[in-house]
Amino acid sequence: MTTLLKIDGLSKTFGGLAAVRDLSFELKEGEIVGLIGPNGAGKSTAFNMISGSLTPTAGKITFAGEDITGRKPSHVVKHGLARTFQSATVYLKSTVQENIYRGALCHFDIPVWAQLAQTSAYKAARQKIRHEVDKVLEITGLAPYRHEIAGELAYGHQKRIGVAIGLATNPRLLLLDEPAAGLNPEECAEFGRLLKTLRDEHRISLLFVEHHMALVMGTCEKIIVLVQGQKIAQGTAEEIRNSPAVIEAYLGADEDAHA
Amino acid sequence: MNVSTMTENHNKGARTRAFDQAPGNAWKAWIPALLVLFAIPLLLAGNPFYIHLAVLICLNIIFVNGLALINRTGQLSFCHAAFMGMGAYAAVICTVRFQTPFLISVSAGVAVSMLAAYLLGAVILRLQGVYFVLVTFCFGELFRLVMLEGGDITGGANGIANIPPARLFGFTFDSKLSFYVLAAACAFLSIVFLIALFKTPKGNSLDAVGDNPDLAEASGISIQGSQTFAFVLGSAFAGFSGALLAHYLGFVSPESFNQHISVAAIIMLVIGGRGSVLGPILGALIMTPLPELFRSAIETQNIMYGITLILVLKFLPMGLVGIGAKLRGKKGQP
Amino acid sequence: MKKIAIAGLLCLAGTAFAQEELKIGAIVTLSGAGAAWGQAMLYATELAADDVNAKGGLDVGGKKYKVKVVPYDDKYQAGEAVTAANRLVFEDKVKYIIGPVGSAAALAVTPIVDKNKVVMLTLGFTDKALGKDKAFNFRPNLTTMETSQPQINWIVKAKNIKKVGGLFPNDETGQQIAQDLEKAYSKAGAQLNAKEFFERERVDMMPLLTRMMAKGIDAIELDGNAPGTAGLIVKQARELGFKGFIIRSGGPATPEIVNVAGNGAANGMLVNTPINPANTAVKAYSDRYFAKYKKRMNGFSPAFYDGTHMLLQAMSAAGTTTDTDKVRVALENIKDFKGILGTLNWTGAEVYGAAHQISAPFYIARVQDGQEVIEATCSLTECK
Amino acid sequence: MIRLRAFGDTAVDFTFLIGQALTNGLIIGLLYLLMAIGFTLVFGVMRVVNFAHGEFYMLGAFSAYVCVTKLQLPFLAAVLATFILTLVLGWIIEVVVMKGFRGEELNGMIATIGLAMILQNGALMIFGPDPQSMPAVAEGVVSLGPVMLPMSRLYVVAFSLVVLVLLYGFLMHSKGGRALRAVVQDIEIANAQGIRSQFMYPLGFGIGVALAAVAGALMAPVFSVSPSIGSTPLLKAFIVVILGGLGSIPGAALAALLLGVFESVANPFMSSSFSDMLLFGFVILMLIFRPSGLLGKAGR
Repeated sequence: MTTLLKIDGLSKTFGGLAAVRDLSFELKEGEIVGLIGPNGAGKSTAFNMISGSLTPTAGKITFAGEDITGRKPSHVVKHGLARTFQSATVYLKSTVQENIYRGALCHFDIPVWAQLAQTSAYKAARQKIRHEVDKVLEITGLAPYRHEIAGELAYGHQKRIGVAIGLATNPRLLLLDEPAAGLNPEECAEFGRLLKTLRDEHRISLLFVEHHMALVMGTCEKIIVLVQGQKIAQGTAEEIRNSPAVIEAYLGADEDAHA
Repeated sequence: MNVSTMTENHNKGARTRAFDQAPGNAWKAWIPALLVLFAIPLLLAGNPFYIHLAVLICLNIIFVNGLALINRTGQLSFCHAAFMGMGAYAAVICTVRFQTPFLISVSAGVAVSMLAAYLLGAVILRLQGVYFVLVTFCFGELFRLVMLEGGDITGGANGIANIPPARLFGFTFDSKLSFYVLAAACAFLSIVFLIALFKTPKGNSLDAVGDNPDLAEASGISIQGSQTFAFVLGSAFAGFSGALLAHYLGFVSPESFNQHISVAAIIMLVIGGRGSVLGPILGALIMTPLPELFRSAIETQNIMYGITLILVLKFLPMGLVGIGAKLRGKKGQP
Repeated sequence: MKKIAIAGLLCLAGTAFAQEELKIGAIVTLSGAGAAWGQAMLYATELAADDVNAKGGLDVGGKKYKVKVVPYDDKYQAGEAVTAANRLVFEDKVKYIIGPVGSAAALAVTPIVDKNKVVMLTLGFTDKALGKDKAFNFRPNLTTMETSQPQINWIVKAKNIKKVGGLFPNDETGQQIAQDLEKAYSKAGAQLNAKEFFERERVDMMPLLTRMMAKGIDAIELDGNAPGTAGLIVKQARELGFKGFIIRSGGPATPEIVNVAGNGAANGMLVNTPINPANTAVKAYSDRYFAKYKKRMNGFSPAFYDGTHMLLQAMSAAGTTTDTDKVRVALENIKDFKGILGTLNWTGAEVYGAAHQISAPFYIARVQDGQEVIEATCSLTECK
Repeated sequence: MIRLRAFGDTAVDFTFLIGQALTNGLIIGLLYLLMAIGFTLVFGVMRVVNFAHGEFYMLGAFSAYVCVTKLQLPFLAAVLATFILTLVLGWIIEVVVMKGFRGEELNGMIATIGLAMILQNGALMIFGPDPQSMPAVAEGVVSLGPVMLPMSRLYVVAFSLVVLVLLYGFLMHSKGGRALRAVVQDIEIANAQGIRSQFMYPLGFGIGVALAAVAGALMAPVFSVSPSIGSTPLLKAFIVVILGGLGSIPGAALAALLLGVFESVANPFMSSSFSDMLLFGFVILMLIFRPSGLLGKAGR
């Protein structure tokens, strides 16, 4: 398996305060990696730097062999690195299928004049996008809701739409920001199955930041533990469970671990 | 609560259509309605004052359409009148000093507006939205000052008078009625262009940025790229309307493009309705002739505008277009 | 649009009596910067209309016409003035327009009135407002072009002034007046060697005054400024310790200036005024103005009162209210009109190419305790 | 034509020029400061660009005018009354008008445009378009060498400084002030700390607009009073907050004083419209290179 994402000495300081210090790790093609840690450990900061929303103070991010440090999200996603948001982030006023359609526009590069003139190349490209939208609707199980307004659906469905939008950009790696937050146990288990399917059937690697221990332990092959901006442990679920450093850190912040 | 659900209902209809149907289908409904609308003033041809108002309505439709386009990506420009002025001055200077044909002058006006919008947009669209508001406001003021200080080139505060009327393919648009036909055709084309644009994926991505910029950026639609596109194109609309206006009135001066005009455009947009093609048309149609009712009592007019603006924002955030949606929503529910 | 039509019909219905109606349009600034002048013009026209209506109407060709004034606000914007003019000419079908106030507006409106043969009495100070090709434009008030030279000649000589500083608003009126005054001062042997332009809304004049005073000027020129602004300049100049003369070569507005500057600061100011305080006719007009509008009369008002009367007289003389070519000629032919300002004639053939500029007596006054004290009486050629 | 001034024609006393310009600039800078702090406060609390801010300056000027000339109140009492009246008015307006737009920045901002139209034209209806003047607080001139300092302006300086000290005390040392600052910095954290933001919105808006009104009241005896006087201070407040960085009160303070001094000092060397143009150019350059303002941290 080749290395898909390589994080090298990543740091970020806010007004003299270090949120992330010298973070390094690798993610191989086809892996599911979890990034965990107590509140304020710098998980979201790291996540935002990788997805391009924040510019690192120092360090390097390499994705599929290309240096993407400091590139904007819209640029990064075109290289196959998509993200979802912590809270349900969808186009509230649009239908489910249009939400996904907008994600699928990621690789749509027909110039505006050709769109207006409705050239045959444009028509073909549009047809292709429709198929992709249908495909994503099937994968995520959202097909029955395709004509519903996203904002009117239940929270769990909205989170699913968030993932669907990310999927529609045709990513090689999907970054998920606390996908389980706000879901009930049933929805959560279903979500875990969806993630497995994505990797197993659609060859999409996953990196997610999560509080929900059961989901992380059950899904991830590799877990990275962040405390106070620094990586204190890395390994399989079993290794992490037994790591003295992790136990110590989590005892101090017990509530977070079970949140 | 009621309002929001109904607005969403309306949206559902509109959005589904935008996505599902091939572009062009909905035109069948739009075009005849628009043509009828634009033909009405011809019945009033006997009174040149009505034709004058109709010309102003058409020019305002183009002007506000530009602002609506910018607003659909989530930004509100406070220097829209400056771009109108830029188009007007550039076109007039070409016509008067270099004796270029009307078509070339107008193109030059539009090009200047677009270039200026691109340069300004490149700087300020990197920043948060609120800076855009503040800077565009200041830029509008800067434009007026530059025109005032422009000496012989811009005619200073006196502006430039005796601009020859528009001439196209050997025909001179020197009567109100003939100019109305030109202005109506241009307004019509600007509307059709917007309808067509918002049926394409590009138009959809502009809406995506307006609805949820972070999500759009994360799924590959560049905020800055989309907003710059809309700002440049929207300002081109403004420049175009300015170039037409100057050739219609035969006169330009800096005061015709001050902040009040930008704010007037915003009022038309908000009252007509944001986020739809119909909104700007409705806004221009209603708000252009309305001041005539208050011609000799301006204070009352402005206070009414202020109150209307706040009430519309509060109870009809979709503008007057929202009323239609509301009614439809009521009928739809058993 | 329907609404307007209905509103228009209602207006007509309200006044549709047997008596014929003569409508005079007014494009005046009623809000914003030029409102003081706009009101002065509008009220003058209304008072003149009251005069003839009180006598049962204007007698033209044996018919009695009731005069009605239709005022529209142009917000001191040329574009708005054009719309107002269109409405007056095509909707209200007026043949006579008083206004506009601003020069830019006057220029913008001119093509419409000329094309439709509408007689226009404008205040616009620009030299382009009148001309051979602008047959229907008249100006019933004196401008800097007329008054500055004789007045400045007298002041420069009598008060021994060498260096003058001028503050002007950065708009068409200010730019025009600065140009005229510069020429007039140099002809008179003095120099306008500090010119400052500022945004019309500006209220802090100290930096500008500081700079001018550093140049060692003997006098400050206030012409071209709105009354309130002029008052601020006077106040702040005196606060800065300016001891020289303060001159206003045009734009009569002494009460407003004194109101803002205060009696003390305004003392000794030399102003142009079209009104001799000893003139009882103007005094009576001023009292009537105050009684009706509860406002003090602006100095331009009597000129438009006389101007409107001249226009009405021209209609009577021409025997028509509709054939404006005849009315225009009749207006041009009025000689030695006895107005409240004195004996009035048309002039300006050499300067503008058309004798459509009023010639009226005017005065140089010194302000003392808020009142004007006449120092010299002027004609367009000299002051004594 | 752009008129760049040269000193060729006349001898100029430079000490007088610079000294006078500097002192005048500081005085005007204080006015901008009051305006900009109020503006920043409103923006910080509500995230709304308040287009009616200049109209509160105008209302403050009229309030002082009416208190002094019609009600014969002493100037100090007039300023105090203005502050209280506009604080209450601001509070009411927040609850009645602005409350519906919390969290909707763009709509809130457009609503303030409506508000500005109502206030300005309401004043026009009541007071008419003509500028009014009120008696100076103090007569006379203090001279420092060649530099003349009108007493009326020195009074304004003294009053402004008192207002600023009081504001500083309130923001730094009172419970309400600290809560307000916390809301300005980060509303979510403030909420987490148990600050009742429901109470902070009207308080922040009220104090913000009352500061603008106090600026208007202080300037009323120096300048004239008319319904249209609000637009220039509003524009200056915009420039100050762009230069100082949005939401930064120290940044606003520095930028306001610098702006006042720049305008006054630049004037002897160039025409005022040219210095305005230069200023706008500088604002745009500032946005390219230091978008977070003079004192702000770099970054988006």
